[in-house]
Formats: sequence, C-alpha cells, structure tokens
Amino acid sequence: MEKLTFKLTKKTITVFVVMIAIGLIALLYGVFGGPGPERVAANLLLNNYYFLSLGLIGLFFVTVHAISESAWHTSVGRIGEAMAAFIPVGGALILLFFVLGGLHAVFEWTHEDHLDAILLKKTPYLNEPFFYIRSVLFIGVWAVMAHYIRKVSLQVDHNGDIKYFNRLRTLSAVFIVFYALSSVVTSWDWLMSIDAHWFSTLYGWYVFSSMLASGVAMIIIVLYILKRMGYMEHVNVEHLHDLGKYLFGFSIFWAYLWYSQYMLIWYANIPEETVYFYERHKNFEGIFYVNLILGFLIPFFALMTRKSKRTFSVLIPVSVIVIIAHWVDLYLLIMPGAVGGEKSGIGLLEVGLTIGFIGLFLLVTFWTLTKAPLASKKHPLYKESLDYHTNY
Amino acid sequence: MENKYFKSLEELSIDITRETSEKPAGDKQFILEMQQEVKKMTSGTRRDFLKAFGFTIASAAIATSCEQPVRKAIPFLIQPEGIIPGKANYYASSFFDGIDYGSVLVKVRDGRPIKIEGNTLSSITKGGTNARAQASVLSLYDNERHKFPVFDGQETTWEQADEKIISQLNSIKVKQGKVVLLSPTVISPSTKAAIDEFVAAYPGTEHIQYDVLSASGMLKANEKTYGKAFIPSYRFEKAEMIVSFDADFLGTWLSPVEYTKQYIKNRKLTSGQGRMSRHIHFEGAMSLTGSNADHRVQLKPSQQKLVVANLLNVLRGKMGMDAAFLPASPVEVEKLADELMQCKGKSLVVSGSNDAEEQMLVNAVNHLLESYGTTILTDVHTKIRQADDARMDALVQEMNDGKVDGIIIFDVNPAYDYPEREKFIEGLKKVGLSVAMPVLDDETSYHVKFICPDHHYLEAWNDFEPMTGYYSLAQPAIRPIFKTRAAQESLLRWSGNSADFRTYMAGVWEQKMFTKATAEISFTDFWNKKVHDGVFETGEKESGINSFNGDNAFAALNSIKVESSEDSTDLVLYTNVSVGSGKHANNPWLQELPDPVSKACWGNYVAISPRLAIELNLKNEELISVNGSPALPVLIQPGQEYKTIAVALGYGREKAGVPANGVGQNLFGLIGKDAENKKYWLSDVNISTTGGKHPIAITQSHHSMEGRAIIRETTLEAYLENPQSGNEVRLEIKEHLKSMYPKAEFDGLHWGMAIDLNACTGCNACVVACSAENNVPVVGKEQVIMAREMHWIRIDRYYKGDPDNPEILRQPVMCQHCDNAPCENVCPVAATTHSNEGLNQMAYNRCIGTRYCNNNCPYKVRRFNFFDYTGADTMKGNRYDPAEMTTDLRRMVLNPDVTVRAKGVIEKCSFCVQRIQEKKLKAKTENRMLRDGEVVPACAQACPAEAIVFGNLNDKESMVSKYFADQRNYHLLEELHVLPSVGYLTKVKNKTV
Amino acid sequence: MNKYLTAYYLDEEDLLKGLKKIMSKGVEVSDVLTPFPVHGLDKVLGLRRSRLSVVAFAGGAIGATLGFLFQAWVFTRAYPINFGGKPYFAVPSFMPVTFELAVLFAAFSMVFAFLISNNLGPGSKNIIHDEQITDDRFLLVVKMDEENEERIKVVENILSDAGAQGITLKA
Amino acid sequence: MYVSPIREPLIKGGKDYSQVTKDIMAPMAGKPSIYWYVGIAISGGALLFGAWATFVTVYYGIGSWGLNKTIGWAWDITNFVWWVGIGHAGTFISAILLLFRQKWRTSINRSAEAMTLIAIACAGFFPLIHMGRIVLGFFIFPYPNTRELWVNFNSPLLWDVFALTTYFLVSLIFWYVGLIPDIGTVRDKAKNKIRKAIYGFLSFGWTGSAKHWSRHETVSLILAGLAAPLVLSVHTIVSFDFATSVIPGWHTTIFPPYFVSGAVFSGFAMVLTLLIVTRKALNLEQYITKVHIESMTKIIILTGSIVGIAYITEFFMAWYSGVEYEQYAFMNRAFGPYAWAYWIMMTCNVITPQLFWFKKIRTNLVAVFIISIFVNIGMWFERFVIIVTSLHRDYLPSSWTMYTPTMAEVGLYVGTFGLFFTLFMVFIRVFPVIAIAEVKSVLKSSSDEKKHTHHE
Repeated sequence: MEKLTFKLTKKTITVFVVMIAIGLIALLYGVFGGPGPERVAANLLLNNYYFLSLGLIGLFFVTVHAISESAWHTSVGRIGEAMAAFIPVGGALILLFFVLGGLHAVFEWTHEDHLDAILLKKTPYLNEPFFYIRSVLFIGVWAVMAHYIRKVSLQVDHNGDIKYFNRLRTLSAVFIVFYALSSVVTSWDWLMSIDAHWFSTLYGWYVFSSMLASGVAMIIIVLYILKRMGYMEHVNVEHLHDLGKYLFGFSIFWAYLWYSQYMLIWYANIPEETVYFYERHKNFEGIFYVNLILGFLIPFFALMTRKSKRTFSVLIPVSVIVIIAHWVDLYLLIMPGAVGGEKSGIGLLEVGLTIGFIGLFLLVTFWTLTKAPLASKKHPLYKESLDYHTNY
Repeated sequence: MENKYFKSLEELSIDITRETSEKPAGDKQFILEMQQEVKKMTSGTRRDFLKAFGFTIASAAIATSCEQPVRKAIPFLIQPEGIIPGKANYYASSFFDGIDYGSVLVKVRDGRPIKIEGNTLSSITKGGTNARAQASVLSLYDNERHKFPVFDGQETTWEQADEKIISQLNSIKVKQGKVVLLSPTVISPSTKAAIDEFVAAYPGTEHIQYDVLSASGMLKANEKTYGKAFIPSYRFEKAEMIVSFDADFLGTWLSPVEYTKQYIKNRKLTSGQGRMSRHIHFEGAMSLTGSNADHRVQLKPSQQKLVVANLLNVLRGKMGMDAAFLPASPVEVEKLADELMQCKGKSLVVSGSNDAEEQMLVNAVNHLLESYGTTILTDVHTKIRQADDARMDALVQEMNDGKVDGIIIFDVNPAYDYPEREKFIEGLKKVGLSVAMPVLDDETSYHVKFICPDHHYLEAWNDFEPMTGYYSLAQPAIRPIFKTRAAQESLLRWSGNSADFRTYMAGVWEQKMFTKATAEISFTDFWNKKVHDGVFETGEKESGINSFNGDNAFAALNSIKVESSEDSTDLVLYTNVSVGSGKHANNPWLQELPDPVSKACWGNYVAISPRLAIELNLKNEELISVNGSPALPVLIQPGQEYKTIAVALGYGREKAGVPANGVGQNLFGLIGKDAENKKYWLSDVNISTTGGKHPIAITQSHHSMEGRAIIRETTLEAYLENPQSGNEVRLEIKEHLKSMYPKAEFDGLHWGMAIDLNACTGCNACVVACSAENNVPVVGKEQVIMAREMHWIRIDRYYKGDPDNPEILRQPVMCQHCDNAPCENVCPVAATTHSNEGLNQMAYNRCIGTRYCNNNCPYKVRRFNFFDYTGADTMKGNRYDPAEMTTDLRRMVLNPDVTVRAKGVIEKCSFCVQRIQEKKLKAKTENRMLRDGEVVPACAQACPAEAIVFGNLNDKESMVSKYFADQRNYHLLEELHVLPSVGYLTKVKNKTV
Repeated sequence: MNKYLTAYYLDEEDLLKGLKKIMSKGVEVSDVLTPFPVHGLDKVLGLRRSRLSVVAFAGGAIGATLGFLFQAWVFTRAYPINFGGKPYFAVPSFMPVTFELAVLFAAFSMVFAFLISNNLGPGSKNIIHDEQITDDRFLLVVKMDEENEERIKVVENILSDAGAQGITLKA
Repeated sequence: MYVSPIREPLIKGGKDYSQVTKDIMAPMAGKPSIYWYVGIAISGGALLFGAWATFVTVYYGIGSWGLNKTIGWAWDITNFVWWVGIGHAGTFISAILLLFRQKWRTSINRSAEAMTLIAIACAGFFPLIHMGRIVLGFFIFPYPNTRELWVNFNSPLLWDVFALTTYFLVSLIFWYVGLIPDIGTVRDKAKNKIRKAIYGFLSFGWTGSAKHWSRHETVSLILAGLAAPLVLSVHTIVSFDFATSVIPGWHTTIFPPYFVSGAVFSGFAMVLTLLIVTRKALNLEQYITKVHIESMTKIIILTGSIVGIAYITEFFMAWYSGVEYEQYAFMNRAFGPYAWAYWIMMTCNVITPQLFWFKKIRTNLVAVFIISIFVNIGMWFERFVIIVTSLHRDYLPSSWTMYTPTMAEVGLYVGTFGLFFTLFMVFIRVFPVIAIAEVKSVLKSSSDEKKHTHHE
C-alpha cells in the first residue's frame, strides 16, 4: 500500500529545530559578535529573499503546470504547494526585517542625507511609504493566492470535479500574471535598489531565472527526502527525468541571462552600468567565478547525459550545488552594495543563518506536506501522469 | 602671452615656406616642356589640354582609389628641378576677390595647386583664412572658366582680339570719345600703374571702381570728418568694449579674417589673463558676429541711425556737451553709454551701415570715446573698399545716354549684381567697344563683344596693398591651364607696352617698393625674398588726414528723423560667409557650406522672426515675394528682430555654371539708394505669398540642446570665481568613470585635439579647409535635403533661451577619435580600428558599408557614401554628381594623399592622418622627435580664431595637454566612457546673468 | 543468397503482441518496418539505445573548441587589433561564435553519423520490401536461409499464428 | 500511453493510417487549383517588384533609400529582424514543443519549419542588400587572405553571420531529417516513374526499419535539444546588434530574452496567418484543428505578455535610470514624431493579443486570423520603433533627422513577401505539409475516433 499521508517524525522535527537554533545562534553572534549589524542585515535580507522566492517558485510550478495542463507534474504537485506555504512565513519575516531597521541598514536611498541628484530624481519611486505599500501589497496578494490555490487544489483531489480543475487553472493564470509583474518589481525593490544608482532592465528576469533553477533543485531535494522516508512511490524515474531536465534547462537559462546581462554591460562599457560589475570584479572576483562554476558549469556537464537526470545520486549533489550557487548569486547581488568589499565575507554568520533558514523552510514545507495526501489521485490528469515515459 | 601659445605654429609655417619655395613656380625647363606640349595641340580644348597635362605632370595621384581604372602614369624622364613627386611645394600668394583679402600659401602637388593655407608672415591675416579663400583653389578648376579669347561669341586668337580692340580704341581716341575701365576696388600698385599707362595711352579713359559690397558711405563720412575719403584700420584687440551696429566684422564686414584674429585676442582665456572684451551687437537680422556677441540687441535697420544718434547724444550729454533734441531711442542706450564711458580709449564702435550720416555719427561717438589713435587708426587705411556708388550710377546713366564709347570690364559682373542690372545691360548695348576680362563665365560676358579672359589668381602674378604699408605678392602656382592672359597684361598690350606682367610688376616694385626696403641690397635679393615671403610690410603711414571735424556730424545729429513707422517691416540684404556677393557661386564647396546661423546651404531664403511668421501665418519653406521680388522660401529664424526680414545676396546666378545656376534668387535688384550710396536695407516692405513651397537644404533641423550638457558655458564673472564653472558636471562624471577593462596604453604618440569654444566664431573656414584637404565630396542640394551631406567637420549650432531672442552656441564636431570607440567594436570586417597612436582609423578598401559604425557613433560624425559622388566607383549608375565635381578638370583639386572614397563606404575625420604621417617621416629623416605644433590638421590650420589645437597627449608639455589640463576642458558625452581624444573648453561670455 | 519472409499487421498494438509471440517462438525477426516509430518496439526487438548522442557531444566539443581557439588565435596571435579599447582576449565576444559552431558541428556530425549508420543518403538503394509500409502497414521481415525451405514453412506458420497478414517470401 | 479524457482530440474525423496518408498527400496530387495559380501569380508579381528594387539598390546605390547621415538602418534591418523573428516559430515548435512533449505540434511543425526556412532566406537577403558594397560582402567571412586580415569577432553583425548560417543549416537538416520518412511515403505512393525517381533520390533510401526509426527519434530529439538553445541564440544575437551599442533605446540588457519572446510571438502569429488559410485551402481542417489554433493563441498570449512586460520594464527603467538620454529616447518614442508607430506597436502587440484570454475569441477563426495579422504588423513596427526612433534622435540634437522610406525600400520588403509566398506555395505542392509519420504516431492517443475505443 502506498503511503499517501505524510507523517513528520519527531526526529525530523528535531533536526529542523536544531537547524533553526543554529540560525538563531548565528544571528546572535552576528549582532553581538564580530560581523556587525550591516552584515547581519544583508544576510537576513539574502536569506529572507531566497527562501521566500523558493516558496514562490513552488507556487509558480504548481500554477504553471496547471495552466499548461501538464500531466506529469500532478505527481509532484504537492511539493510545490508545500513550499508555497512558506510564502506567508517568509513574507512576514521580510516585512518584519524591513520594519525592524533592515530597510535602513541595507538601502542607501532610505537615508535622505545620502541622496544625490540622481537619487533625488528617483524619490517618486524610491521612498519608504511607497516601498512599504508595494511590499505589503505583493506579499499579501501572494499569501492570499497561495492559500486559495492550495484550497482549490485540495478540492480537485477531494472531489475530482472538472469544475475545480478549471477553477484551479483560472486562479493559476491570475497568479502567474500577477507574479510576472510582482517578481520583477520586488527584485528591483528588494535587491536592485541596494545599488540605487545602478539599473538593468534584465534584472528582474535574471533574478527570476536564478530562483527558478534553485526552486527546481529544492523540489528535487524535498522529493528525495520524501522518497528516502518511503513516500512518493508514484513518482517514478520518468518524473525525475523531467525534474532533471528542468534543472539542466534552467541552469542554462540562468547562464544565458547572466551572459546577456554581463556581456552587454561589458561591451558597451558605459560607466553608469559598469560600476556594478566593476565593484564585483574588484572585491568579489573569486566568488564571482565560483558562482558561474556552481550555477552553470557543474549542472551543465553533470546533467548532460540522460542517465544523470534519472538518478538521484547525480541529481542530489547537483541540486545542492545549484542551491549553493544561487545563494552565492544573491550574495553577489546584495553584499557589494549593502556591505561593501572590505566588510563582507562568508563566515559563521552566513553559514549559520542560512542553515537556520533552511531548517525553517523545510519545517514549514514538511509540516504542510502532512496536511494532504501526497498524490492527488482524483486529479483528472493523475492517471496520465503515471503512464508516460520520457525518451530524453 | 598669447604669442607664446602659437609660436610653434608660426615656426612651422615659416619652415614650410622657406624650405620649399626658394624659387617661384616657373621652373624654366618645366615650363618649356609644358609650352611645347601645349603648342602641339591644334585646338586648345580643355580635354586636349588635359591629356597633355596629365602626361606632363604625371598625375598618377588621381588614381588614388583602388577601384579607379588604371590610367597611364609616366614617370618623369628628367626630373624637373624643385618638383619631387609625392612632395608638396608651397608658394606664397595673395587672395583678393574684390571683397576679401588674405595672404596665403598655395600647396602644390605635382604641379597642381590643391590647397590654400594662411600665410603666417602676414601681419594682417596672420595665417588665418576664411572659407572663401580656402575654397578659391577650386575655382581654378572651375568647369566654366573662359578658355580662350572670344569675339562676337566666336573663339578668336589673342593677336586678332588685340588688333581689333586696339584699332577700336584708337578710333575712339581719334574722335575723343570716352572709354571706361570698370573694375572693383583696385589695391594692386602694379595694376594701378598698368591702368595709368592705359589711361595715358587713351586719354579719354576713366577708371571707375565699382564695389558690390560698398563702403561708400563710410568713405564719404570720413571725407567729411577727416577731410579724406578713406577707411581706417581697426584694432579690435585693443578694444575692451566693442559695440557693433550691424557690422558683421567676424563674417563679412571689410576684413573679417584680420578682425577675427584681433577679436579673439581679447576673447581667449587660455593664457590665464582672466580678462575678456565685452561685445555688444545691434542688428535686425542674425549674423555670425551678432551670434558671438556677449549681448545682442535686436534693432531694425531703419532705427539704427536713430539709436546711434541717441547714443551720441547721451554721450555728449554725459561729457557736458550740449545735447540735441532727438526722437526717443527705440532701445535703451543709457547703460550702453555708461559702459562705453568706463572704457574710454579702450572702446570701439563700428557700424556696418552704408549711410554716410550714420558713419559720421559713429565717427563722432568714437571721437568722444577717444577711440581714434588706439582702436581706430586713421593713418593706416584699409584700402579694400574705394568705390563711390554714385559714380557707378552716373556711369550707367552715361552709357544709356550714349556718352560712353568703350568699356573694359575687369573682374566685375554688373549684369548680375548691379541693382538696376537691366539698365546696365541696356547701356552696355549702346557702347561701341565692350570688353570683359573675366576669369569665370558670368552674366556680363554675355553682353560684350570681346571676352579677354584673365588668369585665375593662382596662375597669375599680382601685387596688393590692402592696408597702408602692407604689400603682398601673388605668384603663379601653376602654368595657365587655358589660353588666358593676365588682365593687366591685356591693358599693357593695348596701351602699346609689350612687357609681360611679371616683368612689368618687377619694374614697378623696383621703382616703388625697393626704395622702401631696408634689409636687402640688391633688387634681385629683395624680389626673391618678397616673392618667397609673399608679404612686404613697410610700416609707412598715411598723411594728410585732418583732425576730427564734428560739424557735419553734429548737423547730422540734429537732422535725425524717425525713418520708419513702428509697424514697418524692414528687409535686410546681407551676404553670407559662403558665396558672398555671388562671385563664388559656382564653387560647390561654398554652395554646400551651411550658413553659420541658419545652417542652410544651396540657396537663399527669407529669414523671418518666429513672431512675424505666426502673425503672417507663414511656414518654413513657403514661397513669398518681397516687394515683388522673385519668390523665395521662408525660413523662420529665431533671433531675427520681430519686424525684420533678411535675404542673402549672391544667389540666383544665371550664367555661372552648373552648381550655381538657378540656385536661389537674385535680390540685388532690391538694393536701394539713399542720397548717394547703396542702401542694403529697405523699410516698409511688402510681403506677399506666391503659393507653393520650395525646399531649403538645412544641415541641422533640431536647434535645442534639450538641456544636455553638450556645449558648456559660463559667464566671465563666474569663471573668474571658479574656472570650473559651467563645467562642474565634469567632476562628477570623472568620478564615475569606471571601465570593465584597462585603458589602452599608447606608448609613443597619442594624438588629441582641443577646441576652445570661446575662440570659435563659427566662420566655417575649417569646414572648407577640411573638404579641400580630405577630398570630401559635394553632394548637392537634393542630398543635403535628405541629410546626407558629407562634411567631416561640422559646426553644431544651438539656440538657447527665448526663441524670439535666443543666444547662439556653436561647437565644431568632428570624429572624436575615442579610445573606447563604439564604432570600432561593431564593424564586422575590421574596417575601422584603433591605431597605436590613438587614431580611429578607417580602411576604406575594407569597408563593405553596413553603416553599423555610424549607427553606433554617439556623435554621428561618420558619413556614408550613398552614391558615387567622386567618380571612384566602376558602376555607372552609382554616379551622382549634381555639382559636376567629377569632371577631369575639377578632379585636379583632389589631394593625392587622401583616398577618394567609393560608393558604399563610410568615411570620417582622420585627424588629417596624411599630415601626421608626413611630419613623422620628416622628423624621422631629420632624426629628431616631432615638435609640438608641428602637425597641424587642416581645420586647425585654417582657423582664423586659433580655436583648434592639436598635438600629442602623451607629451605633458604639449599645448593640447595643457588645454586638456585646463579646468574648462571637457569631453563631449564623456559620461559614456568612450574616451574621446577631442576636448572642448567651455564657452565664457562676458555678461551678467 | 538470402531470402526474406515478410508479413504485416495493420495496427501497431497487434504488431507488438504478435511480435512478442513470434519472437518467443525463436524466430529471429531481422527487421520491422513501420510507417511511424512504434513505442516499445525497440524494447521488444532488443535494440540498444543509439549512441548518436556521443557523436553529437564530440562534434559539439570540437566545434566549440575550434571556434574559441580560432578566435583567440586571430585576436591575440595572428593579427591583434585594438577595437574600441577592448581586450585582445575578449572572452565575452567569443561566446556567440563559439556557441554557434558548437551547435553546427554537433548537429552536422550527428546527422551525418545517422545517415551513414543507417546507410541513408542521396541515391541510397535500400531494399524496399513493401510500398505500403510508409502508409499503414507494419511489416516484419525475417531473414531466411534459401536452402532451408522447411524452416521457411515453420516460420510462415508461426507468423500466421501470430495474426500476421500477407506472408510472402522474397528474394 | 494513457491520455486523460479531458483532453480534446487533436485529429478529427476518425481517421485511420491510410486515410491520414491520403488526406495529407492530397494537395500534392493532381493539378493545382485556380487559387494556387492566382496566389503564385500575385506572389510572383511581388517578387518581380522586389527584383526591380534590388536592381535599383545595386545599380544606383543605397542612396536610392531614405537613409541619411543619422539613420543608417531603417526598413532594411527592420525587415531583417522581422523575418528572422518569423523564422523562429518553426524551430520553436519542432524543438521546444518537442522537448515539452506537446503533441499538437505534430500537425503544424512541418509547415512551420518550412516557413522558418523561407523566412530565414528572406531575412538573410536584407543584411546582404543593405551593404554599401555588396560585391565585397564576402569580406565578412573569416577566410585566409594575403593580408592576413581576419574579421572582427567583437562585432554582433559578425555573430549574426554565424548565427544565421548555423540556424538556417541546422533548421534545414532538422526539417529534412523529419521529412525523410514522409518523402519515403511520397515515393511509395508515386505513380509516375520520374516522380518516383526524384522522391526516391530525396528519400535517401528510407525503409522504415525499426532501427532507423529508433535512431531517427534519437536524432530528432538531440537535434531538438540543440535547436532549442539555437533558436534562443539567434534572436539573442540579433538583439545584440542593438543592445551592445551605446545608443539609448538600443542598449538595454533586457533585449535578448525580450527579442526571443517577440520572435516567437511574431513567428506564431505568422504561422497562424498562414495555417488558417492553408488548412482551409488544402482541406486539412481535421488535422489542424481548433485545438491547434487555440494552443498557438495561448503561446501568443504568453509571449505577447512577456513582450508587454518588457516594454513596461524598459519604459520604467528609462525613467528610473535617471539618464537623460534614456528618458528622452523613450519619451520620444511615445510622444515624438514617430509616436504613431509606437502606438501601433503598443496596440497590436500588447493590447490585441490580450483578447486571446477569451475562449470565444480564441476559437473564432476570423478573429484569430485578424489578430494574427495585427501581431505581424505590430512586430514589424516594434523593430521599426527600436531602430528608427532610437537612431533619429540620439545624443547630439544637431544630428537629429527624420526618415521616410522610398519606393525601392518598399519594393524590397514586398519582394521578400513575394519570395516567401512563392516558395511556400511551391512547398505545399512538393512536400507533405503535415508530418505524416508524426501524425500517425499520435493518432491512436489523440484522435477522436480512437479515444472512445481505447482501453487501458
């Protein structure tokens, strides 16, 4: 008999709680110990943003496959839904972070005395009230939509009525349109405006591609953990292959956008743009290339063959690497502007805090997984999802 | 102080002259060969001549383009002395077209004059040239030159012509008839001597001078105030306060090159003197000079005299003299008078009016301000305007009355430019003997019996005395191309003197000039030296000038009336810096030269103020007629006085040749007359629309800088407080200049150019010089309308402020030779690359014409050959030559050192790389380093304002490096980090904000 | 000289079923000709996965390497030219050509390998057993020893037992 | 393979394999209809117009166009990018939809790919003809020469040469590899000897062997895997033509994905335009069904929305950047002398495709056809807006000019239409417009007939 209902063991909870504790300790160390408040704030933003985005990518996956009526994803759809449960948590945390001084610690434009001519011109957009309005609005809508999408998705499973299936599709379409706009705008607000003078039209999509790749990696990891626990038997190697392809494809996509943005700025060499990479080359050169190796070269070569996409023994290490890669990516997006070359670094604070966030994220995700059957058996496409094979 | 900066430049030019022109052009053996060749030709058509010419001169250089079909090039069997193939010789000469004077050097390559440079030995023009002097080399190769003597429309020989003319002259002499020799102002001592000889031979002869652009009013005013009709010499460099009433002294008034040289001495701030003259300009139309003024006051021409009178009156009042009761001045003059008073003895008031009364008033003003002796010299005369307008009018009447039996027309074209030209032509028909001695085909030649063509000035000997004691010489730089004869020689021949003019002239000089020489012992030495130098300055002064007599002026002051009603619309007839009086209308370079103010070329138009245009509901290019004149298109000209309209003279030629004919309309007919002088303005004109439109070729259609820091400017006050003022943004830009890759290193030379926006007046000399030096094609009106002009250097002109009375800002822009050039990156075939001396270079042969570089050039200085403008391509249909620039004759002006570009390739400013190369090789053969200022691009060399400095940026002591280090220096669009090699110095105006 | 015994089905599911039956009886089916790729057929026939992907990878790797090295050689060794101050070793600029050549080489090497390994190509004269196989027939071909007529009979029977139609023997 | 009952059938009319063969090959058989002749006459006329314009351009020079000192590119590169964009749908359908296992692609991939190849040919014509010295065009190839001069690998135009060549060749072999089995079908159905010989030659000796099929599938898949990034790369590189520059309105980092998405957008629009007519004319309505058309409209909504977001992003960023040149460039687009072009673009590209959110419009063929043409127009104007309005007013106002096309330019554009339709009409007579084998392979799972009878 398939194990359809997931149960969270005490052991697992303990692991997550310990991880959260590590994170808290690292935070305390950061505040009272060495690295100082700027670095703490930047790290909080990084992790907040990262895991909130992973939650959103979970929801994005659910919705995108709902509107594309793709069958195979129904088998792993619950994972995305569970990740999406982190949205209200992460959203609350990031708002809390902004309110509790994070905004001032990280964003230069919030300091009125720091505004030069160019920043003054941007104040109609970059001002605190409007910033909060946007943030609250986006987070609120995400959370509400996540809630409803989950609800309708569960109704599909309970009921199997095509009505809910269609409703899910409509809701998904609404979410995707909203998310397409809001993900771009939040990436400007929460990340790009750290380097307030700098701008890049591709930025929003670049950050999205980064999150997309790490989101897939996270789904694979969660799937693996569930499988290890003996769940998710209906997920076969074909599904894994599809996830592997996503990981492979999105890593290339990320590299493609990375190259597009980098090359264009490198080529035109206009100071108002190059200042961004100039800083990253100057003080973050090593990690700059590490990011590329982890985020592109390793997944690209490791996942090139068909076989590697079908085996956990390759997929899991690659997924972990990809998750690290995009953490590094965010690090490169945030630190040079928020902390600066001299003060930033990767130490206990960074590692500990990230572990804490992973713990929290997984706790929320797995706890949500207990709330509903792991397979949506009455889903109109469920049957189809079991019977297919990928050739490639 | 100033001289220090340009010392090296002078050295350079002296260098060239000394070294290469030890001998006058006529090397004997060479000339002998030439003559033999020419003799062989049975009929002397141009084509035949050219064949011979091509063979003799071995002008392999024409075949410069790779796509040019191979032509026979035969090397010299015996190398003529003094000619080294591939090496240019420079000959000193003088340019005088009856309007402008300039002492010049003629660059001759393989027997062909190809370029005019300024002669730095002249203390009048000091190495400066204007656009017309630069362009004059092209008229040597004008397709419409008279090629042989003509009698009754048929070709004849000189012998036959002489015989007939002499016999007719003699019969006139016998019946004691009257012969008139009609010429422009003659400033040539030898010509005058020849004329005297002619008059002596035919005692009934009267020599009448006729100036198209007349200063007759000033001559008469001076006669009344100083007892002699003369034009004084001005010293703008001594003036701290310049007030000009419509005198366009930087563009067209009297001696603009001379005045520009003087003017900029007090305008440049690069030597750190921290002082500038203040220039206030009154005018109705928008002139080059007005647009350079610190303060420009709009004033209708019909009110100008009244304002001058009021100024005089106020000054008199301030000096405790009794003031006259005058109608009120339409503009405020109190403040002006105060300012002038403060600069007493250091001020200069000039007027461009041809009204004797007004000039008298101006004289009185200057007298009160004690300008005479300091900024105006009465003992040194400017001799280039001598004509009395009334005399010419009388002549025309006499001709019509049948009182003239013979007329010899020398270098004037009244059938085109006399206000009542129909009457002149009628009169001419009644003259028994009519002889014209033109160089180029013109309207007058069609109404005379004899055409006895004169040499082009580059083929002829001549001498000049443009100012008292300043003599200069002209020598042939090429053997006459056609069967022409010096006009003076014709006169001598008809007077029975068989001497050739060179000999005659030498005789005159031996008698008159050699006596004034101090350094040389023998005349031969003296002669050789002066021919080599081109100038001879004696420092002599005029005598017989009375002291100032203010009676007439005071009488004039008292009789001042309001000349026009408030709502009168005035018309100003002006000449522009390109075709001028129309004499040069057949010069394609000048036709294509955009007006410095309107940026229009290829034709004239009616400039109208924006307000008046709205009032009359006129749009740009709509055709209107002024007082029944031929219809002209409207051009709405910001800055034009509300009720003043302006039209350029010099257009509407009918018999000048292909580029000139039918371009614009001839408005000489509208020139009016006051008591005795020509009047270049009219009041109460009547404007009527004629329906229809006529396109105006304009090279710049957007006139605002859109708030961008393109031309940076400040006031003198602000500058003195902070030299960076106006340029503050640069500090910020420099702070942000970050690059993704290291700057390229230039270990040897790194060429750079600096342009002082304060010096640049926008006169356009550089544009023509560049075209001549770099074989820049002429594209014609249609193509200019399509915005396809090819100029490598352009002078951007922006309006600032109130559209009814804007300020004008100008900026010469050429390829900026960016070290991070966006254009180079994108060329797929590597046709444009960066040299190790920092030059942005074009390999024309490699270019396939994707135009990508041009798209990516932020300055849009690259030019694409949309058609084959030069005859360098092989495909027939590609040829596009509306100005007939590809005839064999015209092509002789091409510079063999510069590739002639084919259709479909991009071209652009090269920093005159051929000149760089030439000087580098020279330095190398002399085993030395290049000197700063040794390499001078054509634009910099032509500039009368010394606004352009070129040199090695790696040499921290070079002039250009010093300019670059100046706090006024900035680079255009520097924020893009394209690293331009051209720097600009902010414009500083002496005004209060 | 070999002979071929051919038989066809009109439905791919029948084919798969029949084929399994036939093969279980020890008949070696040398080929199955179908109008479109039938899923599961390669498993039944025991066909190995194609190694064309290796060829593609090799081709791509060669293309990319050649492309990159050629550009680098031109810019840094053969004729270094200063273009707009860009470094001679302008890696970002080399990427597009490198990528395109990788794809070009990969695609062409693989397609050529495909054609060669299948003996396909312009003018290739492969035996066409039945003109209907490009329409609606699923034909199976059993290679027969000409001498062994008995075996032919046996196989014919097996085929007809398995529901195959139009059993014919061809040279 | 199980297919969920909620899915609509892709092939209607209860076809069997033999019927599929017959239906799809029908347009190739017999004499062409009168419509075909009318069509080829019209497109042939357009082609002649183009030939005249080509002659004018070469014989008189680029001066016969409306370009000037400031605007070096206008219709030429607009048309180039437009055609390249259209050339994206075919390979996108064959490659990316294959990777995403979208079965509906099987009915349209053949014709879409043919369209791609023709469109690339049309596109490739413009960079050639736009050269000032077309006879020296071979300079762009890095061939060894006595001057030892190579090409500039920094130049996006050079990248274009490589990208377009590669794209054309790879698309060609991809298309041809897919065509081989169908040519085999044509060969086997041919009655006439010559026809048989020709198609026999072209079929490369296809036998339909299981081994061949297996390898064929692998090749198709890997080619799809290669073509997918290739498709992205081509328009990415085309976008680099502009984005690498320093011209405001050209230099923006979003261009690569935005151009790709725009290309797919316009490509699908063109496929729709063509197929709505073709399916009717060739009686293929049961193969190219409303499901296909709806699926394509969905891709149009997706890509159109991406393009729309990109427009908004660009506009916002221009303001946000604080760079006056950027700000001016975008204000000039929207409110300058070429505002009409901008608003045509906005209307056609952003607003009209949004109508596809409504199922009623998606399934209304007339509406879809009209909107698809709107999108074609809009995408042409997008390139025109990017190229001309960015160039005509860039940094120094002194050089600002306007642009008006000439008859020669119009002729070249119309001429490529002539080429496009002529070749497409030849194609429908010469090759099966639908991939016969591929349709058969999904027939069981996706036709209406089988649906009800199919049991697990």
